[in-house]
Amino acid sequence: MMIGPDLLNIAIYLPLAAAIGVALLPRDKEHLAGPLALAALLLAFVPALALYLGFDPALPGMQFAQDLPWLSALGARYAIGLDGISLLMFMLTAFLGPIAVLSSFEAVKEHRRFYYASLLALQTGMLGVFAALDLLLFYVFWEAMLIPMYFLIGIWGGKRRIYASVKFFIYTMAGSLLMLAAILWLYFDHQSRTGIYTFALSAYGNAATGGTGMLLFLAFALAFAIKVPLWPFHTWLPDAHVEAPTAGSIILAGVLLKMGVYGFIRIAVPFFPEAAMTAGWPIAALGAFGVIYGSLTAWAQDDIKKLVAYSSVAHLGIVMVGALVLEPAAVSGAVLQMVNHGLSTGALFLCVGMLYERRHTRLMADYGGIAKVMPAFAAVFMIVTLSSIGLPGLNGFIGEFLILFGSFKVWPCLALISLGGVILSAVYMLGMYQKVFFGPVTNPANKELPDLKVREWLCVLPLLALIVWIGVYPNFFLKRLDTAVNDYIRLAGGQRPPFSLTQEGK
Amino acid sequence: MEKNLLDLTAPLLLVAVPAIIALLVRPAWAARAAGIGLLAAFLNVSFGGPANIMPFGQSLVYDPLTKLLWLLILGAAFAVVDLTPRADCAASLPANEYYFLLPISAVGLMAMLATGDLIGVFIALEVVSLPLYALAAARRTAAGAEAGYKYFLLGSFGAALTVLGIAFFYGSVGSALIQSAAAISGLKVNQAAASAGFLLIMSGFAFKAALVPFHMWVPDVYEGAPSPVSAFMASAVKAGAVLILFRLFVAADLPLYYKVFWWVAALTMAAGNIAALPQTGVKRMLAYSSVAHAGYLLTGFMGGKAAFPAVYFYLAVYAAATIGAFSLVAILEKDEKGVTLDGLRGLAAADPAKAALMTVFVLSLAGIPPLAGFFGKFWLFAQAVRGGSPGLVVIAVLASAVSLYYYLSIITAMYAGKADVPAAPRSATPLTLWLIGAFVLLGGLAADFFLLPAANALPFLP
Amino acid sequence: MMNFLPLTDSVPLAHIVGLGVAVFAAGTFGFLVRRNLIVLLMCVELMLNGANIVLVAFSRAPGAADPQVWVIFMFAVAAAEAGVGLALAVLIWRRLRALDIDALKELKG
Amino acid sequence: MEGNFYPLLKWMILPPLAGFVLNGLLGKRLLSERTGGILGSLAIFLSFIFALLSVSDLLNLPAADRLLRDTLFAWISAGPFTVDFALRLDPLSSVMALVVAGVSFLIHVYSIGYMRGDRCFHKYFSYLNLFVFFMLVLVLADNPVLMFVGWEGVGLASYLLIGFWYEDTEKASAGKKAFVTNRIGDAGFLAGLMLLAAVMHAGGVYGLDFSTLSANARLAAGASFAGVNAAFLIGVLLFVGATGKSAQFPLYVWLPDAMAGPTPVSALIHAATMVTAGVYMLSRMFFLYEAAPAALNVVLITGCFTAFLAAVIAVAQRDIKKVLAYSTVSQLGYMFMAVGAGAWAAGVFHLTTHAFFKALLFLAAGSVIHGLGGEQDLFKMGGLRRHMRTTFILTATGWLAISGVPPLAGFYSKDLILEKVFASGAGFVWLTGLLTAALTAYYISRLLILAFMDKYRGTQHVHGSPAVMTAPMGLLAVLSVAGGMAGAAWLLPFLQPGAAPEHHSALMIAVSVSAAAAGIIAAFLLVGRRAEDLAAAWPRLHRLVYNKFYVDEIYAALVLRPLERFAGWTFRVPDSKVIDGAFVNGTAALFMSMGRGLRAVQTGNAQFYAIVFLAGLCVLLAAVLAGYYL
Repeated sequence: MMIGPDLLNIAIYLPLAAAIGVALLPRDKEHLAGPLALAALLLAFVPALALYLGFDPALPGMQFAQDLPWLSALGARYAIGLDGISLLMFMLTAFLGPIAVLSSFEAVKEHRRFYYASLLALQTGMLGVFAALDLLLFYVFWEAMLIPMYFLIGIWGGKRRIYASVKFFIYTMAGSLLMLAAILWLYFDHQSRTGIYTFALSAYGNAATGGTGMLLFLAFALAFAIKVPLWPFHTWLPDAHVEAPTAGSIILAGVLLKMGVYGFIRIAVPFFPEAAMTAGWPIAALGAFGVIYGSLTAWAQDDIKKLVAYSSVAHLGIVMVGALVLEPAAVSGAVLQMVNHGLSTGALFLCVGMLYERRHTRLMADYGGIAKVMPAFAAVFMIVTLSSIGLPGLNGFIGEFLILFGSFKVWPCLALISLGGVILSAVYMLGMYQKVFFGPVTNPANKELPDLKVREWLCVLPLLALIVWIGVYPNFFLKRLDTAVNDYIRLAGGQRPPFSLTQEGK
Repeated sequence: MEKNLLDLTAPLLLVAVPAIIALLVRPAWAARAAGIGLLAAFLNVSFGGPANIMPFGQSLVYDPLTKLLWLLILGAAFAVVDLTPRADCAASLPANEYYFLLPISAVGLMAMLATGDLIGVFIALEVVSLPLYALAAARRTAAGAEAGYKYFLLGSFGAALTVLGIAFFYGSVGSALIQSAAAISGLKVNQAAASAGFLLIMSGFAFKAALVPFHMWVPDVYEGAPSPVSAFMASAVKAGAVLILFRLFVAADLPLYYKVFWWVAALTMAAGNIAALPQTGVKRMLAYSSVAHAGYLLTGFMGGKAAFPAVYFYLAVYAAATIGAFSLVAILEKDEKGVTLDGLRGLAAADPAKAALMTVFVLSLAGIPPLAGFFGKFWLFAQAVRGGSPGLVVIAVLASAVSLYYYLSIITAMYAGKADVPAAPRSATPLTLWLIGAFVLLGGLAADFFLLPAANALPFLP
Repeated sequence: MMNFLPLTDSVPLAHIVGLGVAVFAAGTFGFLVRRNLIVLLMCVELMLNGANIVLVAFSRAPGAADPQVWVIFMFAVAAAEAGVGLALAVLIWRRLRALDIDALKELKG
Repeated sequence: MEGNFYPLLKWMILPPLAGFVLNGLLGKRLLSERTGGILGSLAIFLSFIFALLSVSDLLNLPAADRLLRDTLFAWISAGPFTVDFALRLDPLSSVMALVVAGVSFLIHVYSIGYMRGDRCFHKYFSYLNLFVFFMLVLVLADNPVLMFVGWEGVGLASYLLIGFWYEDTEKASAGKKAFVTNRIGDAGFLAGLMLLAAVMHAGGVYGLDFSTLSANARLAAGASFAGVNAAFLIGVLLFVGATGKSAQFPLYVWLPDAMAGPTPVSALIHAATMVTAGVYMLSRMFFLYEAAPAALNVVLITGCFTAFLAAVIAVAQRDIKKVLAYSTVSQLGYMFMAVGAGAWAAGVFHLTTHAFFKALLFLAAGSVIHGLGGEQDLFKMGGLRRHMRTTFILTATGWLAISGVPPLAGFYSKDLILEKVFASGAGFVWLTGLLTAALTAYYISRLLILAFMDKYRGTQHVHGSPAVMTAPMGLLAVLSVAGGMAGAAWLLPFLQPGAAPEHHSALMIAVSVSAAAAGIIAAFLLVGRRAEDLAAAWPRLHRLVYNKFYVDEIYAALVLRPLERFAGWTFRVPDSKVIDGAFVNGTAALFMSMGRGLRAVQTGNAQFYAIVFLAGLCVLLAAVLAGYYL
């Protein structure tokens, strides 16, 4: 088969088809739900991989594009395609999906059919978001994906799962609804100017300026900022993460948060370059502030999952700086850092889940000395921790480095604030690591914990491999980004002027 | 002429005659008679040839528009009639009367939507309402009687106001045709009286459509009435009322009305959704939700005449989801008190099919993609933006966000909660519910199927 | 379109309309303050008839006889309404042993 | 001149990497302890061989062209940034590479004996190999970004090895402290690099390799940031990085704690190699400091202050490793003094000799600790010269070397530094340096006396160390003796080919030798038989010095604890109470209470409903009529 839109569609919809299949399994075949889901996602990864390898980094614009009529009464079309940026996000999603499924085999015992069906449906929703080139289609995927996530948290979550799932749903949805209003406004505005009803993303470059443009930009920005989550719209995240089952956390941190930044890059900024030019700094400043804030709050946690959740606020904050600074290296870094954060935080949640499965607690105080009991696990966790704090040689460094260096040229102040996160991340992550893994084994319940099982190795190994791969040879990923990043910057109105370095008075 | 008249009356007769039969036959057959009649009428309208006939001038019009509206009413009525025997309360309903009154009410709705004459509309409205008063009390329980009487009192109150409005409108305009409302803005004298009179007329339908501040009866009546009747009131009757209201509104097309309706829409959405928040009874919650949905619909009015496809489509998906939800309540309830959120606990484990369907309906009502409710809402709000009321859309989306809370509380109860008492044995889920579920699930993705015919019917709007 | 308003009759139109509105208002007032269900029913009838008076008043213009036909319909409607209303009242009496509107407050909130 | 492509360079860094992977992955299961140790040592030996080969090829080049390069692949390229994974061998990096690989090899061999029987023997060697890998990357990197990989990588290895015995919470904490403190410095390093890159980009220079940077250093001198000269700022920021890694004031506090690691680690990482990375980095970037003399002053003063402060603290420590640790801090201060005085080559010279004698001293200390079954308190030693003859002789060699007794290694390099400082005109710094030299001689003599002289004060049974431990020490001792002379003859001209040969003034030599002599004599007089010498004379001063001037406590009170409390507060109040509580949940509660209000209005009274109906209608009517009449 040609590497084209068909493969793209297969990659997107195979999980959904599998979701239906899994949901309809007879009750006595319930134990097959997990393996089936895993098989489907592994199978769906094949076309995704083919797309990745078949992607031509040199070509501008969208590849594997398809544009079919859909709702002609509205002018909405079924338009999908990938450019370098969405390609990476797409791959990340396709990659994390099977891992999330595999991680649930032992953790999830109840309503397995529904569980895996939700995970699979979620996968289609997320892949669709990254592939959609039509606003309405984008919005449909964007929101539809909330439903399975809501179930994942609400049914298989922890003690406060109901509060967390409802908060997650309403909070993220509330933001998106204003975006909906803005989409409608744009849609009719575009029609009144051109006579054409369309939702094509490409039709809305520089769609509005002035006060209107700013208002619309803010409507979009709010929706995306909540998803990121940008300070101060982040409080749904810790609750959702803490209560979500492991797979939910992996997907939530690994992919869902990226959709916010992706929204900025794909929609908010190119649609309203003028407003983004003005509001870019304040929003990025919130991001940079979030780096410090997220790190401090992470430091204050005694629940491992909550700590990781707050660290996400910090990580995504720095990504926002990179995405909005409109400097090619920083933008590339931001996109890569999204992948990195997906891998490292996904892996962190995975590891926390493994601990939780063994001890049913996430409080650091309940652990200590685990490195002695589970040496292999400790090593894995260490690598993941190091990746998360951006140790050079691992993936996290490449992204942070590019963002910091790129944004420093334009916003030195924000870059320096973000740099503070480099210090703090070591403080809270290593602090956590120490409390969990080092010291004597004081709690008798921890004495006999088994080390990693084969299934768990299968979950972490791909993640570790990528963590190292990106750190050592990031160009494999970066080179697919260049064209798309330049397109983005061009649509965003070009690079921002660097700050002046000239000697004063000379 | 003769054939034309038959074309026109056939659907009405196909409903009315079996209804009368249902009154006469053994109770066990009544449901079947009524259902067959409604289905036959539905098929007749669907597959009967293209029509554009007005045998009585404006008094009765059968055109593509009428056909669309009738399909909506007939579909809703059929679904309710078909699902009623599955309801927990079915046994306590007097079958003959029930299956007579409900189709007759539907006939009234059909007539109401087919006439271009205000008097005709009013009389048809009474044909709709009088059976409903009785239906609300059909179980002859205290709550039913209270619901019936409240509905009756306030309905009559509204009817009187409508007549007064018609009188003033006629007095100032000199005609009782709906389309003559277009003349209001051109009147040299008595324009104020005409527009006030017309507003009185509209208030009568606003009452039926449950717009704030005419909505207060809704929660009480929906709660007290048998659940299938509530389903009918919330779907077919509301659809009829909203459609007439839309017709009146766009016929007058007065800027002043736009302003007034702007506020009514905003208040309705806000009040309906906010009042639903603390509810624990599912029926009452759905009642408030139906109030809120009337507000959403009114938002679409801001787009004027061209908003018809959006309003129509929304009504269709709203009616489907509402019938679905109320029917599930009707099936699941165990006594007259109805289903509470606690009562839904553990449903997902006990009866996953019903829980899944309820989820689909509720999420559609909440307007979450990819369910039809989202597309309906999307296109409805689009009309308001097109009509220059983006502010109302902002209120609407905020209200939608608020509504999520109580919709989710239903789903949460079904899925996240554990049942306190062992669940009742699982019952089969009726095919009709599955069909409605499929429609709600997929109807939005194929919205063209509804929007395009509705757009084609636009020229027939007076 | 016909012009109704310049009338030559001795009783001005406004008076008749005024009468209708007055009857309507009386009915409304009663509706709002009375307690007995039967009386409320009567008040509604009063309102309807007030509206009918207004309607008929406007039929005095030449060629505008339609309303006179319409009020006949209205009578029928009113009668049917009364029938349903009384039936419901009987039901309420049976169930609650009361015909007071204050008894109908179980459904609320 | 862009340097010659020389693919052999990568073979210097690959063996330790392979050793890390093999020992790390297979170690415990497949390899015996002996094989693991040999494997680890062999990897380093290979590196050393390749280093020798490369350096000999380098030497064959004409002095002006001594630069070899090996570009492995394009590492990061995004937008204007292109950073290659490229290695570079020039005189500076060859000296470092030889020292690192050579000393590492010796210490690996020593470790086979020292770590015998440890539960995590393979892990230890794996970490040690990882360290050498990163250290060589640091040394050989052709651009500061790759250098930063090594820079943080050695920090990681250091963290892992300090906390090697992680079951002891204090040791694990020491590792974390080292990492975090280093991170503060690293942030400075990164900030400096960011500014440097920005300056270069602004000048249209996109290459980040050292040759390009060096050729365009004038760009930095001509730019300014926030009103400050960019070259100065970059210099200071990079130096902040160096203070972290090389344990200078104010970031030196981690190094004494780092002694929690196994002693060979202290010798290798926390004395001989890693901690000198800062000196190396500054020498590497010296072209920048040439453009910003003011930054050199900062380096000079800081180095001098640190050298003195640490020497004073070392005087009063009881723990043998702590003495050596502070001594290391102090000696590093010397190296920075050299760089600060503009004589980076002298700094590197001292770095080299220090690597020899400090590694020797640490290994000797390790031998003592090993022999005493883990005892580190000097006051529980004594008289060991009889029990551990070899160790005593070796320690004595180190003692003489560090004290600056001619003609041992320390004398040459330290004397050169003092001379250079004096020549740079910083008289006060020179005087302090001299005083520090005397203090150095004092505290190291005190160590020697307390450990080896007198009678044994401990209770542990004393046993000697195996040959696998003493042999590497012997080699180091030889180097400590001869390294100075050899270095003065070959190293300095190699590092700075064009520079004039050093002239040692007899007066200077006399002054510095007498300082050393004074220190030694004072020690033998004061320490003598009474163990607690100074403590008795000036108890309060002693307590102050013994507690390291309470610097750790001051940091904790001024920075760490307030920050931690602030973090807790941030979570408790602004996050939980304000943002989540008041705004998010508050909004929800607001709507819910509005809903309850509406419930209350829904009284069930139909007449009230009618009133609402009518009132609402009146309002609407009024609105419509107002449209006509107002």
